[in-house]
Amino acid sequence: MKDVIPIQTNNTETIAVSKNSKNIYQQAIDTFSNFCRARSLFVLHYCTGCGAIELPPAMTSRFDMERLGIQPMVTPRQADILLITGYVSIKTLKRVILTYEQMQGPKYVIGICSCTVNGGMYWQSYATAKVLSEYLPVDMYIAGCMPRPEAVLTGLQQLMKKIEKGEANSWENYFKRYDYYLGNQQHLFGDTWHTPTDILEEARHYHLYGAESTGNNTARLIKYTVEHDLTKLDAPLREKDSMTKRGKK
Amino acid sequence: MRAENYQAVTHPESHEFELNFGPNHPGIEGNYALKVRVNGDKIVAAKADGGYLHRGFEKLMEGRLWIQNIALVPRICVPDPVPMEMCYALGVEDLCQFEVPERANWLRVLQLELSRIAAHLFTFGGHAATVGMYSNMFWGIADRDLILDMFEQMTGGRVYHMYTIPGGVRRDVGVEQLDKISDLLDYLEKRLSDYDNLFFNNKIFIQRARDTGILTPKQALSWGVTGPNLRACGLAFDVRRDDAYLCYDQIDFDIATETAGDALARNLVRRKELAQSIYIVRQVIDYLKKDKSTHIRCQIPNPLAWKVPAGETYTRVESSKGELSFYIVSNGGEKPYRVHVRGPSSMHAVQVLEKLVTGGRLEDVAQIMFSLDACPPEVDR
Amino acid sequence: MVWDQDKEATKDNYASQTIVLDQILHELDTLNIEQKNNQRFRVDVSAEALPALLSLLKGRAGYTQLSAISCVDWEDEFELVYHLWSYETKVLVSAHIRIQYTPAVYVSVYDIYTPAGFFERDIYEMYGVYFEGSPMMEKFILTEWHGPAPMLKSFDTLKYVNDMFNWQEYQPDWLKEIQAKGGKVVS
Amino acid sequence: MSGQHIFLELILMPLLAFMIGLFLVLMMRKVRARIERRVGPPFLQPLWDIIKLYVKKMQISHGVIHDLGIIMLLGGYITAEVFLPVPGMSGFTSQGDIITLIYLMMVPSLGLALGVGQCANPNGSIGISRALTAMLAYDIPFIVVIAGACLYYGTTDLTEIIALQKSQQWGLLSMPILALAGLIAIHAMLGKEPFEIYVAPAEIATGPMVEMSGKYLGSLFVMQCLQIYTITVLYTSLFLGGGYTWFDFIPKLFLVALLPVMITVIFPRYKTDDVLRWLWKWPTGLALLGLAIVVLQG
Repeated sequence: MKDVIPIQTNNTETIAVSKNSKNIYQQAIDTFSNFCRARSLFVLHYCTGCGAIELPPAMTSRFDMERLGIQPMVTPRQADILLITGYVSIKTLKRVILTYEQMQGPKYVIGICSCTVNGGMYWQSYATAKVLSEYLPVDMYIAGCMPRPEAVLTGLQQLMKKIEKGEANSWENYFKRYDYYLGNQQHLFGDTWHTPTDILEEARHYHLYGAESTGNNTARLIKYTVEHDLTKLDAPLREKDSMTKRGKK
Repeated sequence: MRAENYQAVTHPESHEFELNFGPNHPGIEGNYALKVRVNGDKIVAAKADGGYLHRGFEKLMEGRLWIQNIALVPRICVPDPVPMEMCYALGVEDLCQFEVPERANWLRVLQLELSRIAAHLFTFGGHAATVGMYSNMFWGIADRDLILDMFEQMTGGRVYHMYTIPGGVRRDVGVEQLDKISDLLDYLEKRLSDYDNLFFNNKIFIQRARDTGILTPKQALSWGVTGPNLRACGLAFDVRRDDAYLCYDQIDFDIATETAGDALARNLVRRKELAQSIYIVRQVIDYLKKDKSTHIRCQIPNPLAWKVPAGETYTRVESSKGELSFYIVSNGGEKPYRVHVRGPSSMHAVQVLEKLVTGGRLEDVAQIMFSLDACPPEVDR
Repeated sequence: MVWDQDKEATKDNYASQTIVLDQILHELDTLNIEQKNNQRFRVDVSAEALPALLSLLKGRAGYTQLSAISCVDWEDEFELVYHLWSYETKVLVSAHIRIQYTPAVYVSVYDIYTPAGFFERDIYEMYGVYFEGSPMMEKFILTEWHGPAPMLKSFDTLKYVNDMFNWQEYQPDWLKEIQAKGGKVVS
Repeated sequence: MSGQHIFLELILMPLLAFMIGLFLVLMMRKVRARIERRVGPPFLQPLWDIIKLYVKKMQISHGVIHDLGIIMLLGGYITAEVFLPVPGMSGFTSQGDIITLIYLMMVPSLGLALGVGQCANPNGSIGISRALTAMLAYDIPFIVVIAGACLYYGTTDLTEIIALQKSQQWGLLSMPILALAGLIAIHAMLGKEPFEIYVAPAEIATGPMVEMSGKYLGSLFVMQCLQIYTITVLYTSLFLGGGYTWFDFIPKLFLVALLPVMITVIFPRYKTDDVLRWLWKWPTGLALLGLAIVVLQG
């Protein structure tokens, strides 16, 4: 057992988004963007647990998600919402994090079922992760074992309201507090945990780099990647990414 | 063109590459992965990768009281939870030597068969979606929802019912409720002809499913295939008949079989089983309406201090996916000493799937998986 | 009717079944048969004689299906239970063997029954019992688990969970209302 | 025609195409939903989807060719729109004939192939190879149909073809076999079941779209609108007499798009080789028969 990294308690207060002075046109564009975002949600088609059995009814003829503008999507690149449907075993949690990092912001995570809140029925189990918000920023929990399709749809509608008001920004926390999330991930998966996505570079590129983005845990990650020459392996990828980013500016 | 410029293109040794099917892939049922090695469109090797849904059920059950496990058990297989409760209850009853009232047995059969109908409707939907026919999926899952409504009215639970407890069932079902179920069955029978027209008699579907993933009877027996998949090879084996539990020996039904052993045959077996289940439920409703007894469970000891006599038992139930069995060992304590769950998909989703997929085409992977009705949570437990 | 005939057939087969099992009993001296009911037999056999028993049962008595292999941890030794089902005679035979705790090694019956591969791998992952000769001994479910075999009685899952995980405070309004009225969690 | 007028048409024609395309997509989704016993998406859903994808805050590109491929794909269709006559506007129709149009309609597939190629996702690569195979399959009947129609009308200019149909009769009545073959070909061009081999979510996880995100996926959505508009307008111009006014033109477009949608929901998809076999057998055979009739009549 690798108990090197101490458990960090979940700091629920989110970092206040600096209300930088935006002129009226930018504000209008923001409002309109949020209006559109709230009306079109692509849900990633990934069943992590048993709650996924209530998604087909919610998507199909009886409850019909599409009338609210919600569509299932196949790959993480295309999706906006990651529905964590029920317990995540540790093996799945790794894939969930990889999936989440591949998604494009603004992205939202909804924890469906009690298992994502506190382990639920499997609180005793050695194989499932207990509190989802320690590893990913979660926008909303829908409790129940399992929540009915009506509950899922109500939850999604509440998320839509949040998005329209521009309050669903917890995805930015993943960049701003990457050290915290990475620490918890390392605690569970061991020191050698690393993902192909370079979160810190993305945070710098999208101006989401904060004081809590780096810390002991990210230092450990960087040390590991340097020691194992992973930077070299990823080099063509990085070059390509930075090239396009340069082009965009 | 000058002659020296005209050279034959040299091909590399191998065009093979690895493709991950899952865990996040629409062609995979549930959270499961399949690594396939592809050469062109042909699959040269396949390796199943499970454990994404592992919760350590068997360990959890050792840590909980006998009565608490009733709530844990149905969660092993999500689309078809009732047989799990049933199998556990049968095992505990066997250990405790309970005499279960007759009416409770018939109520359990009602639950089991309704659950089978729901699970088969779900599987048709999934199978249709893998070949790109979404209408059938949309219709089938909406019709399945009507059965879930019945469950909710009978038991209070939509997906997980915890209705069957060792010693009997939790509640009785009234005549009004039985009438509602019988109306639903009429509706489903009417819908079956729609499904026939749309899906089972669809030329393109038949063209795709025929000769896909063929299992010969000999292979099926030696690979441990059970349930509808075995019956699709022409072998009429059914736990309900062979190792009769509850009151299946008093019920008239046919064992649906097909001979081809391919994806189409497996699908048609499920279609026939659906009709048979409707027939069984009708018999159960007739019995329950005639039967005036209200005795639905036997006396069970104080659940919080319930000690099950020491012993071991192996119980088998026919779930919609195949043979489901529980091996329960008690050392006379308040908690089970050991519970081993043998999910039917533990064969279908691992060895059988790997063998059927290899040598096939990339297009057929999802179809074979859904035609085997593999249920990953049963494999991972 | 069809199912009545089946039942009759089962009774006939039951008679012949005992004969076959008796014959096997004579061939293998370390065998103890206990009949639980018409369709369940418990056979206790020594660990060395099990492969021979299985091939006899499969070859002579038509036990074509290996339903499951269960492992029980009795803290000083492991019990392995092979559940065999015959489609012909509709009888289930459970063959029980005991093997030592350390080193926990046994022979694979993969070449007699293909399904054994899955169950043996499962037991290897969950209990650490190694099966010699099985081609499927790499990990499947616990590929990313580095702790001890989790199903062993000596592994305390609750302690592990308390070491590894936190719990989050859950104080919704409705719970506070109930608590204000004097409600509490009954344990 | 004044230069200013042409400039206005150059802007208006793609814009109109996009707007009509949006509604065509909405209709397809609505009809599909109705047959599946659902309510279906809200009225402006296709537009919200596209805007949402364009305003995503994170946009990941996979390289220059990825960007260029998407531009090629959109550019191909936007250019194609100005060669398609609509009531009141003819754009470059008389300068570039139907041959140019067919050429332009192949550019997007190649652009998509380039763009997806750089994503280096095996699913995308399989998807694009399937898309090009499908193009090979449907282009043969499609080109035979166009050749037959052009032979019959004696011209390759779409405005003249529309005028001829106005004075004589619709192409649907004068060459019904070619019209039928054309209908099957456009069904395959739209990539709907049973010819939906290159999206196939359960097989290759939406193929070419697998690595597309944000504005790249948005561009594919725009492409879908333009594609369905282009194909329906071309078919309408060739066989349904084109548009005399907007009031009879738009219903014709929706009717042409409706037929494939109604058929598609009741079919699963073929395998790749079955698509080739089927398309080269039936629509190609029909188209050749129609061509023979045209030649013999002529």
